[in-house]
Amino acid sequence: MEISAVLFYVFAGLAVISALAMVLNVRNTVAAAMSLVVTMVSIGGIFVLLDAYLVAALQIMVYGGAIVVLFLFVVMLLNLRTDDFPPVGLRLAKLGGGLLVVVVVSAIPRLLGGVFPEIPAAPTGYGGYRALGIALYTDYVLLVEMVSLLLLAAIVGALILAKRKID
Amino acid sequence: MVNGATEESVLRLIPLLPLAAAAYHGVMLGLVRRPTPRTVTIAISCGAVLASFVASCVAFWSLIQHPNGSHLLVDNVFSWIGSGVGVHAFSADVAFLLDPLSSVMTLVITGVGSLIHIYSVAYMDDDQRDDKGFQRFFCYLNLFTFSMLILVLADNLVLMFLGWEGVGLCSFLLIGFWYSDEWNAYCGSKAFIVNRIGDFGFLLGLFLLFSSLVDVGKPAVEFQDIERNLALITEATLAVPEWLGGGEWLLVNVIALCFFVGAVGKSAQLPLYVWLPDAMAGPTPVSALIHAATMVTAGVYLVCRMGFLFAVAPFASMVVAWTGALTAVFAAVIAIAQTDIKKVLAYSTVSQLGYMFLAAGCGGYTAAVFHVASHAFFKALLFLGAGSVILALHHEQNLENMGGLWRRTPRTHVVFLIGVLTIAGFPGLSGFFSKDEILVAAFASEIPGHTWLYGIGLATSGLTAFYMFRLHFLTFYGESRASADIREHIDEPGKLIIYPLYVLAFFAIFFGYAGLPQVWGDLVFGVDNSNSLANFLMPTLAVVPHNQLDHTTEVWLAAAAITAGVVGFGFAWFFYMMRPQLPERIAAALRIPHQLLVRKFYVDEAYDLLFVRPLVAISDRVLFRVIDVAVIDGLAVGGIARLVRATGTNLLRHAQSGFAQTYIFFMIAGAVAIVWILLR
Amino acid sequence: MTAVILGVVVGAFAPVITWIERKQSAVMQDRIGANRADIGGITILGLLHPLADVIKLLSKEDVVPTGANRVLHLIAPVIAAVPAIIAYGVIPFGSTYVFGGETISLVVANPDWGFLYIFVIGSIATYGTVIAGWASNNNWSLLGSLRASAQMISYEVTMGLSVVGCFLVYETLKLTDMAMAQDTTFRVFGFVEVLFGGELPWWVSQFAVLPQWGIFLQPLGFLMFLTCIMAENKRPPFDLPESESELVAGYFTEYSGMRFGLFFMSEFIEVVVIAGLITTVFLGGWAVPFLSQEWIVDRVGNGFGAFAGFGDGFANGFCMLVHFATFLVKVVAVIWLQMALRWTLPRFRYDQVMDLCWKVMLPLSLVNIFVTAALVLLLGE
Amino acid sequence: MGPIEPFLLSFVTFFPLLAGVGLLLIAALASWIGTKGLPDSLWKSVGLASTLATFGVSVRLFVEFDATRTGFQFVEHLSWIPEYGVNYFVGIDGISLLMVMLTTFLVPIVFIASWDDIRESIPTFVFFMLFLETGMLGAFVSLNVFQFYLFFEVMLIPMYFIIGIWGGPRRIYAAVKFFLFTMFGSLFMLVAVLVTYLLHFEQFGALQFDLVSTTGESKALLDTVIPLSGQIVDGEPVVWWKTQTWLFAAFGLAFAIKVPMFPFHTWLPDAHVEAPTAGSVVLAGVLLKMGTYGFVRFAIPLFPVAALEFTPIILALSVVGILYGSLVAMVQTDIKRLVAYSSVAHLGFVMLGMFALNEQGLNGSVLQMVNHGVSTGALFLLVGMLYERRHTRLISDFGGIAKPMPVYAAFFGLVTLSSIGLPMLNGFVGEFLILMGGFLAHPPSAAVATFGVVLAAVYMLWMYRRVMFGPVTNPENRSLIDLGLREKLVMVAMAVPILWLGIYPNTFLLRIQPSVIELLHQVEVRTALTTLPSTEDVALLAAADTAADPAADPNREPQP
Amino acid sequence: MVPIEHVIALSAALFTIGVGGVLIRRNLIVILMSIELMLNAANVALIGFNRMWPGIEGAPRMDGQVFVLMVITVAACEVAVGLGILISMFRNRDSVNIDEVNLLKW
Repeated sequence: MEISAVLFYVFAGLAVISALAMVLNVRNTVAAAMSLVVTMVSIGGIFVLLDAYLVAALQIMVYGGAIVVLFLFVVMLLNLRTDDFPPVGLRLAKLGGGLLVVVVVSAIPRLLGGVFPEIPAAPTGYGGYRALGIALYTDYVLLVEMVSLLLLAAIVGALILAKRKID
Repeated sequence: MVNGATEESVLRLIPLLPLAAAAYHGVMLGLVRRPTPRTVTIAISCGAVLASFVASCVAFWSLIQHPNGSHLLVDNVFSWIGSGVGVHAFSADVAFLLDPLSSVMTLVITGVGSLIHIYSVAYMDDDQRDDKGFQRFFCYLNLFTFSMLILVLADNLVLMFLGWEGVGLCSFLLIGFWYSDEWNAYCGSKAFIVNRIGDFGFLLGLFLLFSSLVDVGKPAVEFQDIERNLALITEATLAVPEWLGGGEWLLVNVIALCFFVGAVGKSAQLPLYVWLPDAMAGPTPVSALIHAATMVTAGVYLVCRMGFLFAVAPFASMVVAWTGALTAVFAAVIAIAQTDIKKVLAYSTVSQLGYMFLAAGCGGYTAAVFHVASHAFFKALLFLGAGSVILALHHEQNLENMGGLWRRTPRTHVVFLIGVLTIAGFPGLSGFFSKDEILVAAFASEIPGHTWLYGIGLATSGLTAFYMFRLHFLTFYGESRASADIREHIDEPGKLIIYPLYVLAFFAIFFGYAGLPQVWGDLVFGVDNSNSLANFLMPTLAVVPHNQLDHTTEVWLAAAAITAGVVGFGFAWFFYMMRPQLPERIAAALRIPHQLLVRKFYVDEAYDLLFVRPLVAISDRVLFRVIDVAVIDGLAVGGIARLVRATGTNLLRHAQSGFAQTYIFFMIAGAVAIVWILLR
Repeated sequence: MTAVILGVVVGAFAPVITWIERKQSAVMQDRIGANRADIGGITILGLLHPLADVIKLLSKEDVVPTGANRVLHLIAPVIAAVPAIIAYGVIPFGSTYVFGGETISLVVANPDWGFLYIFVIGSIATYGTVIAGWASNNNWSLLGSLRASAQMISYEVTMGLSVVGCFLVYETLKLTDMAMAQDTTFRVFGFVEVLFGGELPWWVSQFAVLPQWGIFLQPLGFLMFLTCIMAENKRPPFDLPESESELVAGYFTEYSGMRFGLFFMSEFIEVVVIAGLITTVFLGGWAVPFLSQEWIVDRVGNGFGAFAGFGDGFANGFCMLVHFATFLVKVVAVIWLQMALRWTLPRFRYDQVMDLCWKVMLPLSLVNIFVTAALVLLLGE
Repeated sequence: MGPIEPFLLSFVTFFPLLAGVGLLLIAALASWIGTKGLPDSLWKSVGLASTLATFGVSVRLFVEFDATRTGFQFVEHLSWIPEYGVNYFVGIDGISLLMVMLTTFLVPIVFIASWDDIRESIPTFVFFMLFLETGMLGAFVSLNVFQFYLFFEVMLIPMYFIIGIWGGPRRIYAAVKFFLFTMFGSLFMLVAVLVTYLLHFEQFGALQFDLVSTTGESKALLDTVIPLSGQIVDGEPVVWWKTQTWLFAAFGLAFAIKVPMFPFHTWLPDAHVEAPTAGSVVLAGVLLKMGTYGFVRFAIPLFPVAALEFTPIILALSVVGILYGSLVAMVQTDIKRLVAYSSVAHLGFVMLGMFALNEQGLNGSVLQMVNHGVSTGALFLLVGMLYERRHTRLISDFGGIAKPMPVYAAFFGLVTLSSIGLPMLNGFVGEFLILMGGFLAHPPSAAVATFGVVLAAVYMLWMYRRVMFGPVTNPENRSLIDLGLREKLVMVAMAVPILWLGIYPNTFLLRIQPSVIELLHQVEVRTALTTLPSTEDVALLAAADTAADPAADPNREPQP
Repeated sequence: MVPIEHVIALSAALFTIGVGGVLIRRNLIVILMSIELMLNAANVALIGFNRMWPGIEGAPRMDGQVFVLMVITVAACEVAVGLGILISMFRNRDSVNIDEVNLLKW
C-alpha cells in the first residue's frame, strides 16, 4: 500500500473516530468541539491527499481556525455547564437516528463495491490556487458574488442577532 | 345623433317640454340651495304643460291635415339602443309616432294635465309646505306628464316601456309625496312594486314577441313593423312544459297575455288592482291626473295599441274581457261600502277601467278609447271636485264627517253632480254614450259568454249609479256631520280650483258627442257618421269581427242601461235620502258581508299573508339564515375551513411540534425514503 | 536534515530571545538587566538566565486546578507550542544552491502554497490559548481565552488580507519564490515611464534604485502585517489576553512548571517566526541588498573563485553563507523591532484593539488590495 | 403628451403606480432630510391629481378608439421573458376599453369621496389606492395570460390592506375571507393556464403566453386547439378526463368566485360590509368585473365548446343568483349588506347575458358591467356618506332621512332607480339587452330572470322607503346635515354616466359591438377548430408536426 | 491512491454521524457542529469526485472544489447566524437546550 493510501485511511479513521467522539461526547461540549477540530483537520489532510491544496488550507483555516473557534467562543461566552445535555428524550429522533445508521451502514458495503474507475493522475496545477482562482473568477464569478452577498447578509444578521440592544 | 328638425319635429316638443321643466326643477332642487320662488315654479311647470298642449294641438292639426292620408306622423329623434347586426339586430329608437290613437291620448293628457296643473297651483298652495316641496311636486308632475306622453307617443315597445316605467315611478313619487307619513310612503312603494309585476309581464311579452320575430327573421320592436310582420307568427305555437299540462299554445295568445299582465298591473285590474285604492294617499290632483285620468288608462291604451295582436289572439281577448268585467263588478261592489270619498272614487276608477278592458277584450277598441277619454274628463272632474270638497273641509276625507255641503259649496256641488250624473250614465252625457258603446260591444262580441259579460256590465252600471249617488248624497245632502269647528270654516275654494272644474264639466257633458254612437246619430240627431271619434280612430285600431246589431236592439240595450242607472239611483235615494239610518241597520244585520265589503274582501290582507309574508319569511329564515349563513358560509366555506383546521389540530399539529429535531427527522426520513426508492 | 538543524536552532533560539528581551528592555529603561545568574561567577552578560529559567520550570510541580478538565488542561500548552514550531517549516533561510549535481535548498518544506500553510498554522494556534483558558476552571483564564480567541480570529482576517497585496505583486504564495523575487532591484520612479511614457533622466534611473523588497512595494501591507501578526502573537501592545494588571496572567494563569514554560516558549518562538516571515515577505529574505544571487555567484565564482582556483561549489557555498547571515541579521533586526515596540507602546484597551482591526485595518487592507491590483494591472509587472 | 403617444395605454396603466411610488420616494427623502414626511393633504391631492390625469388620458383613449375596427388597439408588445413566452402585451378592444374607463372614472371619485372619510394612515391609503388602480387597469389591458394572472393576483394585495386596515370591526375576517376565496379560485386558474400553455407548446413547439398573436405568422394561445377529451396516457384514452371541460371549469371557478356567482358569493357581503367606502366602491365597481371580464376575455374564447357545455349550469346559477340575491337582499338589515347582495343579483344578470352568447346578451352584459360599476359604486358612496354621519348602517336606525337630507335622498333615489333598472337610467339598457339576449338563447331562464327585475324593485324600494321615508323616528337623525359641496360633486359626477348610459348608450354600445362580434366569431371558429378533428386526428396532426419539427416533441422539457 | 468509493464511504459515514448528532443531541451547539460535520461530509464527496474527474493537462477542472469553497462560505455564514441566534436565545431563555425551544410551531 502506498503511503498516500495509508495516510488516507489514517486520516479517515481519525475523522470518523473524532466525529463519533464529537457526537457521542455528551459531557463536555468543549471536548466535542475539539473532536470536531480533529475531524476538520483530518478532512483537510484528506483534501491534501486528494490534491486539493487550497481547499485543504481553507478547510483548516475556516473550519479549524474560525468556525470551531467561534463555537468554542460561544461555549465559553455562555459558560455552559457541560453536564446538562443528555441525549434527547425523543424516541422518534433516536429511532430515526438508529434507523439512519442502519441504512447507511448497510449501504456502505455497496458503496465500497468498486464501480468507479481508478482515480486518474491529476494534471499540473490541479487543486492549486491558480487553477481554483481562475475557475472562481471566470466560470463562477456570479456564484462568488452571490456568496459574497450572502456573507454580507450573514455578517449583518449575526450582528443584529447577537447585539443586546439595537441602537 | 339627434336627427334634424322636420315638420314632424313638433312631436318631440310635446314630451320634451315637460321634461325640460322637470329637469329644471330637479337641478334647482338638487344643486341650488335657495328655494325657487313659487311664481317661477308655476310659470315653468304650467307653461311647459300648456305649451305641450299647444304643440299637441298643432300636431293633431297637422295629422288631420296630413296630405298623404297615412294618418300618422313619425318623428325619429335619435337611435337609443342599438345592438347586433343581421338577423339578431335590435334597435330601439327614440321615435315618436302620432296616429289617431296617440293623438287622442296626447290631447287628453296634455289637456286634462294642463287643467290639473292649474288646479294644483291652488291645491298645493293651500298645502302648508315649503317652497321646495311645492317645486318638488311640480317637478314630479312635469316628469309624469313627460313619461305619460312618451308612453303614448312611443313608436316602439321599448320606448313605450320607458314611459310605462316612468309613469310608474312618478306615481310612486307622487303617492309618496308626503313621505313623512309612513302610510303614504308605503302606498307609493306598493304602487310601484305592483306595477313592476305588471312590467314583468310587459317585458316578457316584449321579449317573447321579439324573439319570435327574430325566429322569422324580422326582428323589430316598432309597432308598425310588428303589425306588418305579425302575420308571420300568428300560427306559431309554444310548447308548454309538462308540469303545466303539456300541449301547445298559440304563441300570440301567450304574448298577448303577457302584455295584458302589464296592462293589468298598470290599469289596476284583478288581481293587481290593490295599489290603486291605496294610491289615494297622494295629493288629490295626483289622484285625478294619474290615478284616474291618464296613467291607469295606459293599460287600456296598450291593449288598444296592440289591438292587432289581441285581435288574432282570441283566448287572450277573452281573458281581457272577463278580467275587465269581473274587475268592474268587483270594484263596484267594494265601492259601495267605502267611507273615504277618494277611496270610493278609486274603486269606481278600477271599475271603470274594468269596463274599458271589457270593451277592449270584446274587440270594441273604439269604445274602449272613447271611454278612456270620457272617463278622463268625468273622473278628473269627480276627483278634482272631491279635492275641492276636501279642501273645503280642511282635509277631511271621510264621508261620515260630511253631509249638507251643497249650501256652503254650491258650485262644487253642481260640477260634482254633473260628474256623478255622467258616470252614472245619465242619457246625453258623455258617460252614457261611452258606456253604452261598451255594453253594445260586449253584447255584440262573439267571444264565449258574451251575454254574461253584458250582464255583468249592466249590473255594474247599476251599481255604479248606486254608489256614486250614495257618495253624492252623503257628501252634499243631509245634515252636516262635520265637527263644529270645521263646520264654521267650510268655504268654497278659490277660482283656480273651480275654473278647471268648469272646463272639465263642459267636456264631461259634451265630449260624448264627439263619439256619438251611430244609433243616436241616426235616431235622434239625424247625422251620418256621427261617431267621428270611431271614424277617426278606425285606421289605427284593429277590427274584430262581431255581430251586427240593429238599431232596435241597441235602443233596447240603452234602455236597459238607463234602467239599471235609475234603479241604482233609486236605491241610493231610498237608503241615503229617505231612510238615512237604514244602511247602518242593514250593516248591523249583515255584519259579516258588510265587514267583508268594508275591508275590501280582505284582499290586501290575503296578499300579505299569501305572498308578502311568506316571501320575506322564506328569504330571511330559509334563504338568508339557512342557505346563505348556515349552509354556504357555515357548512361549505366554514366546513372547508373547519376541515383544514381539524386536520391541522388533530393530525398535522403533532408533526408540527416545534421541536426542530422532529422536523429534521422527517426531513431525513424523507431523504432516506427517496434514496431508497432511487436505489431500489 | 534541514528539519533537524532547524529544530535545534529554534529550540535554542527561544531561551535566547527571552534574554534579548530582558536585556533590551533593560537598555531601553536605562538599567542593567539580567545579570545575576552565574555558573561559578561567570554570567556571560546574563545569558545564563534562560538556562536557569528552564531548570526552574522543569523542576516545578505541574498543577492541575480543581474542577479543571484534566486532559484539555494538560494538552493545551502543547497545542499552543506545536504550531509555532512547525511554522518554521516553510520559511526559507536561503536560496537554492547547486553543488555539482546536488541542489540544496535552505528550507524544510517548500510547498506551492507555502503562505497558506502559515495561515493554517496561525489559525490552529488559536486553540492552545482558548483551550488553556477554558480548561483552567478560572474566571480570569476564561476571560483571557475569550479575549484571545476573539482577538486572534479577528486579526487573522486582516492579516490574511494585508499580505494579499504581496501575493499580487509576487504572483506567488510560495515563500522561496517570494524571497527570490525580492532578490533584485527596481527603479523607484520607473512607474512614471510606464504611466506617462518618455524616459527619465539617466541619473534618476541609475541612482533612484531600491531593492525590490516587499517593504518598499507594499509599505502599507508591511505595517499592517506587522501589526496583525503581533496581535496574533498576543504580545504587547496586544497582550490583553494575558494582561497582568487585569487578568493576572490571562489564559495561562493556572499553569505552572514546564507547561507554563511551553506557553512562554511558544510566544518567543512565534516572535522568531514572525521575524522570519516578515523578513521573507517584506525584507527580501536572505537577499543581500543590491547584490543578487547570480551576481554573487558570478563574481565570487568567476572573479575571486577563479582567481583563487575554487569552483562553483565554493561560490555557491559562499553565497549560501552570505545569504544565511543576511537572513539572520534581518531576523534579528525584526526581533529587535518587536522588542522595541513592546517596550515602547502601552497596552491597548480591548475595544481599541477590536476597532483597530475591524474599523481601520480591515478597510485599509481592502484598499491596499484594490490599489495594488490596480497598479499591478497598470504597470503590467 | 407627445412622448407618451405610443405608450398611451401603458401610461394609463402605470401612471397611478408611478405617482404612488414617486410620492413614496419623495416622502422617504423628506423624512430622511428630517421633516415629518409629506403632509397628508399633499398625499391626497397628488393622489387625486394623478388619478384624474389617468382619467384624462383614458378619455383620450376613449375618443381615439376606432369603433369601426375589430381587434385590439393601442397595442404594445415588448419582450419580457421571451424564452417562456412571457411578454408585456397590452391592448384594448371595446370591452376592455369600457372597463378601463370605468376604473379610471371610479378611482378619482373614490378619492374625492373618501377625502375626509379616511383619517388614519393616509399616505398608505393613497398609495394602496394608486397601486390598486394600476393593478386593475393592468388586468384589463393585459393580453398576455401570464401578465393578466400577475395583475389579477396583485390586485388582491392593496385590496386586502384597504379592507384590513381601514375597514369595520370585523375587517380582518373579511379581508382574509376575500383573499382566500379569490386565491382559492385563481390557483385553479393558474393550473389551467399552465395546461393551456403546455398544450400550445405541444402543438406549436413554442412557449407562448400571449392570448392573441401580434403578427399574422406567430401563433398564440387562441390558436391552440384545446382537445375536448381523451388525454392519451399510455395509449389509453382517459375517460373521465375532458381537457377543455376541466380547463374551463378551472377558469370558470376562479372567475365565478370573483364575480361572484351564486354559491361562491358569501365573501362579498362580508367584504363589502367591512370595507371602507372606498374599498366597497372599487370592489363592487371594478374588482367584481374582473371575473366577468375574465369570462369574456379568456374563458369563453379559449374554451368555447366547454363554455357551451357549461351554459346550462351557468345560466341556472345566474338565475338562481338573481332571485336568490334579490330575496336575500330584501331581508338584510344592513344597507351595505343589502347592496352587496344586490350585486350578486346584478352580476347574475351579467352572467346570464354573457352566456346567452349572442350579440344582445353580450352587449348588454358588457354594458351592465359598467352600469353595475357605476350604480352600485354610487350606492356604496351614498351609504358611506350616511355612515360618515351616523356611524351606523342598520336600516332600523334610520327613517325619514329625506326630511333633513333632501338632496341626499334625491341622489339616493336616482341611484336606486338606476339600480332597479328604470328606463332612461343606465341599469335598464344593460338589463334589457341581457334579458333580450337571454330570451333569444334560453327563454325559460330569461323569463325567470325577468322576475328579478320585480324583486329588485322590491328590495331596493323597501330599503329606500324605510331609510328615507316616514317620520324621523330617531332623534339623532333630525339634525343630519345634507350633502356638502364635495359630496354633491361626487354624486353629480356619478349621475353623469348614469344618465348618459341610460339616454344615449349607443356611445358605448358602438364600441362594444365590434368586439362582441369578434368574440362570437372567435367562439365559432374555435368551436369548429376543436370539434372537427377527433382526438386521434389531433394526435396525428401533432405527430405530423413532431415529425416536421423536432422541437414539438411532447416529451421534451419546455426550454427556450 | 485509494479507490474513490472509499472516499464516498467516508463521506457517507461522516454525514451519517452528523445526522445522528443532529437527531440525538440536545445541545444546540453540538447540533450546529453536527451540521458542520454534514457539510464537511459533502465536501469530502465533492473533493473526491472532483479528483475523479480532474480535467486534462493544462486545463484542470476545479468545479468540485469551487463548490466546496462555496459550501465553506455558506457554512461560515450559517455558523455566524446560527450562533447569533443561539446567543440571543440563550439570553432570552437561559438555555441552549433544543428541547426547550418549540416556538417553531407558531
